Parts: sequence; structure tokens; C-alpha cells
Amino acid sequence: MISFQDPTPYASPETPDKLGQLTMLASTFSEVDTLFYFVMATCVFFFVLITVILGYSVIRYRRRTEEQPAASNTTHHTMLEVVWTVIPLIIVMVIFAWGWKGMNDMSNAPRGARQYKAVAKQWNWTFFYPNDPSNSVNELWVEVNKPAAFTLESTDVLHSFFIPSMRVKRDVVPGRLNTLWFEPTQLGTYHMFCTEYCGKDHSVMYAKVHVVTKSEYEKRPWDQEDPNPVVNGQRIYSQLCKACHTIDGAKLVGPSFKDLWGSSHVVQLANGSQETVKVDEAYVLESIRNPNLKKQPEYLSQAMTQFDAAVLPDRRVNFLIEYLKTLSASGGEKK
Amino acid sequence: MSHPSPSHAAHDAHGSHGDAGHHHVASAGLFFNVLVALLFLTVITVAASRFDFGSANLLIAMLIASVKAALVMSIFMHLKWDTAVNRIMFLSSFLFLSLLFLFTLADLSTRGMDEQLQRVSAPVADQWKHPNPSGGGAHH
Amino acid sequence: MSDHAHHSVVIPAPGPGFQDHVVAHHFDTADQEFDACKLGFWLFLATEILLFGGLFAAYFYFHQMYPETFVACGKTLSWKLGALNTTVLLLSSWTMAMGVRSAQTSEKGKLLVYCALTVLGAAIFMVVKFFEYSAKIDHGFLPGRFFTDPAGELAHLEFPNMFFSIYFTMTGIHGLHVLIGAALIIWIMVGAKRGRFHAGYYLPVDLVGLYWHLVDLIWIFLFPLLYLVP
Amino acid sequence: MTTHAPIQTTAHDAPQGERKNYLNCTTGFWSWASTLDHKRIGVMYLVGTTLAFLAGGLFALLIRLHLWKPEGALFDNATYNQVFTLHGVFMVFMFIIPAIPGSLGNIVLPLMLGTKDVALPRLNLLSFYLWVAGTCMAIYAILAGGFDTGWTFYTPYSLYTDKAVVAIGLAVFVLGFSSIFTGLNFIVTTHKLRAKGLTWFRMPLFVWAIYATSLLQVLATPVLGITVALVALERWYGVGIFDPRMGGDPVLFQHFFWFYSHPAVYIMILPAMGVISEMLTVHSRKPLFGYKMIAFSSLAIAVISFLVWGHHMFTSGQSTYAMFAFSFLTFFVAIPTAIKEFSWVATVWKGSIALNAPMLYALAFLIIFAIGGLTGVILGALSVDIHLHDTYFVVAHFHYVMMGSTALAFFAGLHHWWPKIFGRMYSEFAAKIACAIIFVGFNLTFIPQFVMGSRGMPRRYAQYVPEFEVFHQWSTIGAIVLGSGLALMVVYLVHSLFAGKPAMKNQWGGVTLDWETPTPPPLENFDHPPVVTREVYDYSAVDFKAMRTPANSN
Repeated sequence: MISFQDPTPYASPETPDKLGQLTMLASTFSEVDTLFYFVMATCVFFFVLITVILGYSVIRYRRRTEEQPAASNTTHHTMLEVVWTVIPLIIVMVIFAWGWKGMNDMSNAPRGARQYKAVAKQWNWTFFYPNDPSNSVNELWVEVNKPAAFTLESTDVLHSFFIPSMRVKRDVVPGRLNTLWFEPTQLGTYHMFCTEYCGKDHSVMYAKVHVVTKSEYEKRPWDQEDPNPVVNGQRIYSQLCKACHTIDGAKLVGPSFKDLWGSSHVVQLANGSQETVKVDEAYVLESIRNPNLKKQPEYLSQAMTQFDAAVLPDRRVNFLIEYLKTLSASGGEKK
Repeated sequence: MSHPSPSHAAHDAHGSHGDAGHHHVASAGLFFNVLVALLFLTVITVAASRFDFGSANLLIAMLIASVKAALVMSIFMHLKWDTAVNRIMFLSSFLFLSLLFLFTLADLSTRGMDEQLQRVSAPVADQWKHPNPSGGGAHH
Repeated sequence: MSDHAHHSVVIPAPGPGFQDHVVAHHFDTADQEFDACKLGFWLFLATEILLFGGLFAAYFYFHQMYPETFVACGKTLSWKLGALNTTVLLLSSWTMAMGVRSAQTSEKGKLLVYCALTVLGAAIFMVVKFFEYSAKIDHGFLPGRFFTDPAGELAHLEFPNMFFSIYFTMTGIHGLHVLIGAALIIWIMVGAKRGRFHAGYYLPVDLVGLYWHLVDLIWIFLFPLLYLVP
Repeated sequence: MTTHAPIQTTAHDAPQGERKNYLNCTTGFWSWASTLDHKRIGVMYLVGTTLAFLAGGLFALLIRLHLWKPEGALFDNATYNQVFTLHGVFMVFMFIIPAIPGSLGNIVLPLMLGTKDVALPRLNLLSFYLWVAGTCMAIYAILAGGFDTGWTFYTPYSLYTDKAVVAIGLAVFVLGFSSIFTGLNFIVTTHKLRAKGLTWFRMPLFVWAIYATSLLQVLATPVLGITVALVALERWYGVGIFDPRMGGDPVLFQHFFWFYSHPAVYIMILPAMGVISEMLTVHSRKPLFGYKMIAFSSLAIAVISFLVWGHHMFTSGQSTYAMFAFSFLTFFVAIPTAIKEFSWVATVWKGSIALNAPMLYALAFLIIFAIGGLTGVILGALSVDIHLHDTYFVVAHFHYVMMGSTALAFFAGLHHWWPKIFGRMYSEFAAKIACAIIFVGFNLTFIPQFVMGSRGMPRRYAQYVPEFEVFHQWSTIGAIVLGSGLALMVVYLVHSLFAGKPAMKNQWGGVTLDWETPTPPPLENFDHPPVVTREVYDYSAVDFKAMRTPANSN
């Protein structure tokens, strides 16, 4: 049973590791917290009440002799029963109304909110920005103090869009467009999780949410490219490929990228026949656009996520290729 | 829930004889009349479907079917002469079923009203394939 | 072993050709046994209603989602065959009710005849169903992923496969109940031939009768919903 | 220990004479496998569900050990997903739902009603064999590739995954019918087989609770049956009702699933509430406070539970109007539940409280159930639930109710009726130690989960952000403590079967009919059909001194 661990996005040093961040409220939905603490306080009150009465009874009325009868045989007390029916009823109705009001605020995005689209697939998030040709994967930038509204789309199974610090969550349902909005109030980087079980790598379907200032946002940080294509390629690798492909020669879900570039492999075609391919520009592009077409036989049972041009344009695939070249001893010169 | 009174409970559990209620033998003539009524209502069902009552179509069809169902239940199934407990138990299934109908349909019909979500007109992109499209569960 | 003797209640046969009925040991009276079993069976029928109810809920749900599809696809079914089957089931329900009545009055011969007529009704129903299914299959109107519609008759509709999924699932599970019901009635006929059922003890006939009426009851709703989609 | 040992007598240590009981009246495998006796079927259920519980507990321990490290310590992601699914499926369908009705209900309900057997003994045996069949199918599903959908089988993932979903779906279908037939049997038995003079309001509250449970089993389970049947049809024929690619709707699946599975939560907890009512009255020697209110609150919970399922779907994309209705109705479940809890506390008040093993388990239940119930109120609030949905807060909440409450009540009932069922007493000292370990271990496991859940730790995660590591580690330590407490319990209970002191006829001084039979009961329970003349839980006429005399021995 103990085979190997899947790679984790959580171990990398860039992951923010301030514990406080998880509880820190960073959006305008402060009412969620207020209500939570109100209900919590009510619950603590009742819990202490019950425990104290119980504890007192057990000590005071414990059976000391075998024959000891009960100190009282009261079977009902109408007034008491009415009180403990009506008071909880009033309390829960208050909680209901309060919770409904909070929910209603969270449902209706204010006019002028910036409209984003989040597309979930197994197992990554792609974010599309309003009137912007570019997109970002597993990283999202939003502007502080500016309402951000999202249309949620799934291309496969159920997912759920959850940013704890923003207090928002919404399932991403295939075949439907769900929506959600929040207004970030604190600068910083926050966790975003998938909270609807979606298969193997559900737990590493993770994104970072950067809340930045207006001037930062206007620099379109999701479309920043380094002059060095290898740096860009490495960034793409750690966003999209790292979960299944190592760079140290170890086999994970898919083959390692170490020494992959320029090597030759026997691959199996859809019709079952086999042929030998060389890992070059054409093969890498094809494997990204249509991963199941030509696979090494030992990886046949593993499905690779498919990336179309909307998510990973050819230009960015080339960055990745440049990065792959650096991982081969021959630097891509081998024939 | 209604429960028999204490005195009836004892009887209910140990009723000896005389509770002829649930051994009722209905008259053959009654059965025949019910059959005729059911066949007649079937004709009505078909006839009613020829007219367009708009959104009431479904309601009308269900009403006629309910009358037929009520006849079958009360006469053919002897529910008319059966004990209160049996009647309540069986009919409560319709009550709870109506809860399932009520809430799921209420959800569906009010979904579009708050711009919360819209149905995607196009089907889900077919680009995503699961590893074993024949999907035979234990049968592969 | 309890040390007091059993005093099982025995209901004597009403005459030659009939058998005594021995009440199960843990019941005090025949009426208690009858009432207990009957209540149990009504509860079982309640579960059947809820089981089918899930499918009806799915029907209403998708009817509301794709109203045009449902109306148009419903027209591809033959309402005449549907009406024929409705009539057959109603008649068989009547013969079953008469059969139970014959058991109550210890009329063995009549009981056998009415049961046989009911089984005949079931058979006719299934034969008609067979022809209906083959017609749909010829057009490629199959459920779910097998839906093909080669002639493109329903190509203008949104998800016509959903209607046929629901049609085949509902009528398929209903058809299964028809077959189970028919098998139970044949079992009753075997017992009736041996004289097990009479005025003093007709519980199994009564229960199987209830089951058969339930099958009819469900069809009463299926007919207008599927063949005459409102 | 300042507590009082249960009333023991040595007068009957001599051999019991030739009197046969249900355990030894016949012998051999077949005499058990073909038995129609409700007590034997109950014992078989007890063994079966306990084994399922131990299997589910083993999976739980594996989960907790895996989560010791943020990147996971034992499994890869895919294996972890299978393990948590196994834990959920075994615990829900094979343990919690059948445990109390199947074992304690089967054994005790006919005794409490003063009958020879349940109304439909053959159906009862069929229920048990359906349970066995369902369990075998689940084991087959594991061997056929396992299943990784979570116990909720949410579509469309359950339609697309290449695991043995059909096999486990059909297993759940079969287990569902086992549950339906058990419930059906108990309803009929309660209606038709009560002893003379045992009116509805003289019935013990355990019977009321089982009756309410049975209504739920009969009315809700069929919808689960058709739902899993449709999932199987989807996988075979792609009928598409739940598949968005075919025009179906995954949210409809959730409606169907929770139409059953919310009432199922009460199928799990209502019998536990019934057990606790019995424990508190007997071991406090005091009539239950607000008997009728508790009885009616069981029925009220049963009915309201059908109206609230949508609160499992607050983030799923149902309409906000549906959410309004479901949240509003959800809070009404809190009222009958609060009534029960307050009435129990009032029952203990001014009682004669014996701190023996069953009572300690019952008191632990009262505390844990209070936490489980109150955190439910937090989750009912719409805006708060958006944040907490599908986090460890929810996990901790339902474990407080399912494991902490239902399982503890099951243990309480087991310790309470153990002497009646097997005629032997376990070591009270070991039982008290185990209870304390279980109580501490349980809270240690799940309180950290409340904390990390409220901070956003999602459930069903094989790996997690390192910030949560410390909570996960405390939780794992708690699980080990809890597991050792349970292991101790199994040891002393099994030990008692062979070396326990013989039990008395009325071990605890109960006044319900289950204590009027010999110990263990003979095949048809009562030597003479009992006649009830007193009101329920009337301890006024009990001569507690006589409990020490040979008259109370067998």
C-alpha cells in the first residue's frame, strides 16, 4: 500500500506559512465572523449550563447506598418545558434571519464589480480577466477594495471555489454557471482551495490569490514575462507540470523531464500499434494539446490533463520547451 | 401521526373477533362499476390531452389520474374498508413523496430568478475524457 | 425451549378440497396475524411508491427543464398502444380484485379463472410493450448514450435523449414489476389449486392483489405523463 | 472509586439447573444460520456490525496516521481517496445505520413489548442476510478495484471514475433494503404485538425512538435505492439523468441523495436517543422527565428531517429561495432536539445516580451530543455555513453526532443489556477505564478539527497546507487514544463471555418488561404472556433491597 507520495504544492518555500492568515478576514464579509462568534457564544452558554447542571447532579445526587431512591419523582413541569421550547426557538430564529441577511449580501454582486471567469478542471484553476486576452493558471490577482465577481465554470466534474480569508465558497457545477463575488480589503497572498471532492488530486488543486494595489493591478501581473524564456518556462512548469513530472529523473504519474528533450521513445498509438518518436517541438506540442495520442506504454493507465491554446498558447509552450532543453544533459543538441 | 387510544391499543394488539372491517367482501357489482368508471376516465384522459389548457395541462392530467388512482386504492385495494393505520401508512408515502417533488421543483423553478446561475446553453466541453470511457465499474 | 406447550391457532378448512391454516406460533389470533402481515405489506407498498417517486421527480424535473423536448418526444410514442395497455391493466386489476373476492368467498374455481385472466393481461401488456420498444429501437430512440436518431427526426430538440432515458427507465422498472406480479399470481394459482386459500385464510391472495393494483396504479400516472405529455 | 458496584449476589453462583435459554437451546452453525429467533438474529447483527465498525475504525486510523505530515505519510493521493471512502461507506451503511436497530433493537424491542418475537421473523432473518450480502458486495467492490467517490457518490465524478462504483452502488442498494425491512418489521411489531395493557404511552422511550427511526427507514430509504440504481444505470447505459454532458443535472443527484441521507442522519441518532433515555431513567431510578415530550419529539424529528435536506447543498447552486426555506426549516430540528437534551438533564437532576459503566457512557453522550448538536446550529446559519461547508468543521460536527453520540449510546446500551443478552457481567472497573479513555480520546481527536475547520481546512484532503500540521497531529494522537480505548472495550467484553460473573435477572433495577424475563431469556422470552398494569418508569413500587436477594437471581 505504501508506494510513493504525490508531489505537493504545499511544500514549496513560496507558500505563505503564516498561520494567522487562515483566520484573517480579508474581505468585506465581516458579518460572517460576527455571526459565527455570536452563535458560538450562545452555544458555549448552553453547553456550560448543561454541563454544570449535569456535573452538580452527578456529585450531589450520586447513589451512596444500594437502596437509595431518587430524591424526587417529578415527571414534568409545564412552565419549565414551555420555557426551554420557546427560548431556543427565539434564539434560532434570530440566527436564521441574521444568516439569511448575510447570505443575501453575498449573493448579489454590486454594480461595477470586475467580472472574472474561473474555469476549474481536474486539477487546476484557470482565471480569465475582464477584457484581457491573457489568463493565469493557479494564480489569481485581484485589486484591493474593488469588488471582484466571478463566473464559475467546470469542464469536467464538481469543484468548489473557496478562499477562506474572503469567506466565500461556491460549487463549480459542470453544465451550469455559478457566480460569486467578494471585495478584498487587505493586501497579501491568500490560499484558495477546491472544497468539492473532484478525484485523485483534489487536495492539491490549489491556487494563490494575490490582492494587490490598483497600480500593481494595472501592470497586469498575470501576464508578466521575463526576458529570459527559460524563467518563463520554469514558471509554467511549477504551475502546471510539477504535480506529475519531476526534473530529477524520478517517475511520478508521468515521465521525468530530466533528459527528456531530444530522447527517443517507443509510444503506443490509439490503434494499438507502436512507433518510435523523438521528443522535439512537434511532439511536445502534440502531447500538451492531445496527451493520449502517443504515450509510452508504461504510462498508458495515467491520464494527463489536456491544455488547449486558450489556457496555454503556443508562445508559452515554447517557453516550456526552452526550459526542457536546459534539463537535458545535451542541452537539446543530441541527435 | 394518530395513534389508537389506549383502550383500542390493547384491542388492536389482541383483538379477538368481530373486527370484521378488514375482512370486508365488496360486492361484485361495485367492482364492475369501478372498472367502467376507470375506463371512462381513461377516455377522458385522452380527450383532455387534445385540448390545450396552457400551463394547466399537467395539472389537469394529474388530477384525472389522481381520481383514477383514488378509485383503485379505495375500492380495488379495499383501502376504504381498511384500518386507519394501514390507510395512514400507505397514504403518508404520497405525502412524503410530495415533499420531494415540492422542494426539488421549487429549487429548479426559482433558480433563474436571482441571476445566481444560468444554465449553460451548450453542453459541457467534450474535451475532457475520463481514463476509461467505457466506464464499466466492476465490469472491466 | 419454553416449558409451556404451544397452542397454535388453527383455522379449519371450509370443506373438502381446502387445507387448514396454522397461525404462526408467535401470534395469539388469526386476526393478529392477518393485521400484522397486512400492515407490513402496506408499508412495503409505501416503499414502492417512494422508489417510483424518485423517477417521477426526475420526470417532472426534466419536464420543467426541457418542456419542448418532452412534448415533442412524447408525440413519437403511440398513444393508441399506451391507451390499449392502460385498458389491459385496468381490466386485469378488475380481474384481480374479483379473484381476491373469490378467495374471500372460498370459490376456488373462480379464483383460478380470475388469476389466469390477470396473468393473461400481464402477458398482453408485455407483448404490446415489446412492440413499442422495438419501434423505438428501430428509430434509434434509445436511452442515454445509445440514443442515435439516425434520421434526425428530433435533431432540433435540446437533449431528446433525456426523454427516452426517462421513458425506458420508468417503463422498464414498471415492466419488471409486471413480470414479478405475474410470477406471484402464478404462485397464488399453485396454492389455490391445492386449496390453501379460503374464507378463513386468504392473506397471500390479498397481498399479491395489492401488489398487482400498485402496478396498475403506477401505470395510471405513467400513461398521461409519457404518452400524452402535457 | 467512589461509585457503587452494581448489585451483585452470590446466591446463584451454583449451576443454573437445566433451564435452557435462547443461546444454548440448540447448537451448531445451522441452528444459528437458520434461526428465526429475534435475539439470535440480534446477536448476529451485533457481531456483524461490530466487525464492520472495527474495519471502519481501522480505516479511520490509517487516515489519521496519513495526515500526520502535510504531504501525507502513508499513501499516494489516489489510495488516500479510497481509504476515506471505505471509512465512510463502512461506518455509515454497515455500522451506524444497522447497529442499534439491528442488534439492540432486535433483541430488546420484542422484550420491551412483551412478545414472543418480532411480527415477521422470516423477514427479520432476510434483513440480516441482506446485510451480509451487501457487505460481501462491498468487499467484492474493494477487490474489484475499490471505489474513490466518497460515501456521497456525488455525480458526475462517480459516473466518470474508473473504479468499482457499480458494485458498491448495488451493495448500498441491498443494504438499504435490509434497513427497510428491519424498520418495516419494527413498525408492525410495535403496532400489533404489544402486550396486554401496554398502551402507547406506557411504551418505553427506546421503543418510541425505534418506531420513529423505522418510519424514516421505510419512507426515506427507497429514494436512496432508486438513486444508486440510477447511478448504476448511468454507468451501464449512460442514461444521463445526473450527467451534465447528456443534459442531466448533478444537483438533482444531490437532492435525491440528501432526501434520503438527511433523514438517514436521524436513522442513526434517534435510536441512540432512545437508548440514552433508558440509561438515564434506570440508572437514576427516576421516571423520565417530560416523557410525552420526548416521545413526540422523536416523531417531530422524524417528520422535520424530511424538510431540511437542502442544507447540505447551500453552496451547490440551488436557488437562494430554496436555501431560504431549507435554512428556516433546519432550525426547527433544533427545537425537539433541545427538548430532549434538557429533559435528559432534568431526569438526572435529583435522581439516584449510579455511576456504573452504562451510566458513564450515557453521561459522556450527554456532553458530546450537546457539542454535536450546538455546532449544528452554527452550521445552520446560512452565511456562516458558506464558509464552513465541506471543511473539517463539518467533519468534526458530524463525528460528534455520529461517532461521539451514536456510537457512545450504542456502547451504553451494550453495557446496559449485555448481562441480559449473554447472562454475564463484564468487569465494571475495566469498563469505566475504557469509557474515560474513549471520552478523552474522542475529544482530543475532534476538537482540533473544529479549530482547523473554522480556519478553512477542506475535507477529503490527502495533503494540506503546513499551517494545519499541529492540529492534524493532535487529532491523530487523539485517534490513537480513542482506538486504544475501543480495543480495551472489545477485550473486556469478549473476556466476560467466558469468565464474567453470572448476571442477575434484573441487573440494574429496571422496570420495563425487558427485565422481567429470565437471564438470558428463553426462546420465546416470557414464561407467561406479560400483562402491564403500571405506568411507564414507575419506580415507586420497586423494592431495591430485594435486588440483592436470590429472588433476583435466575
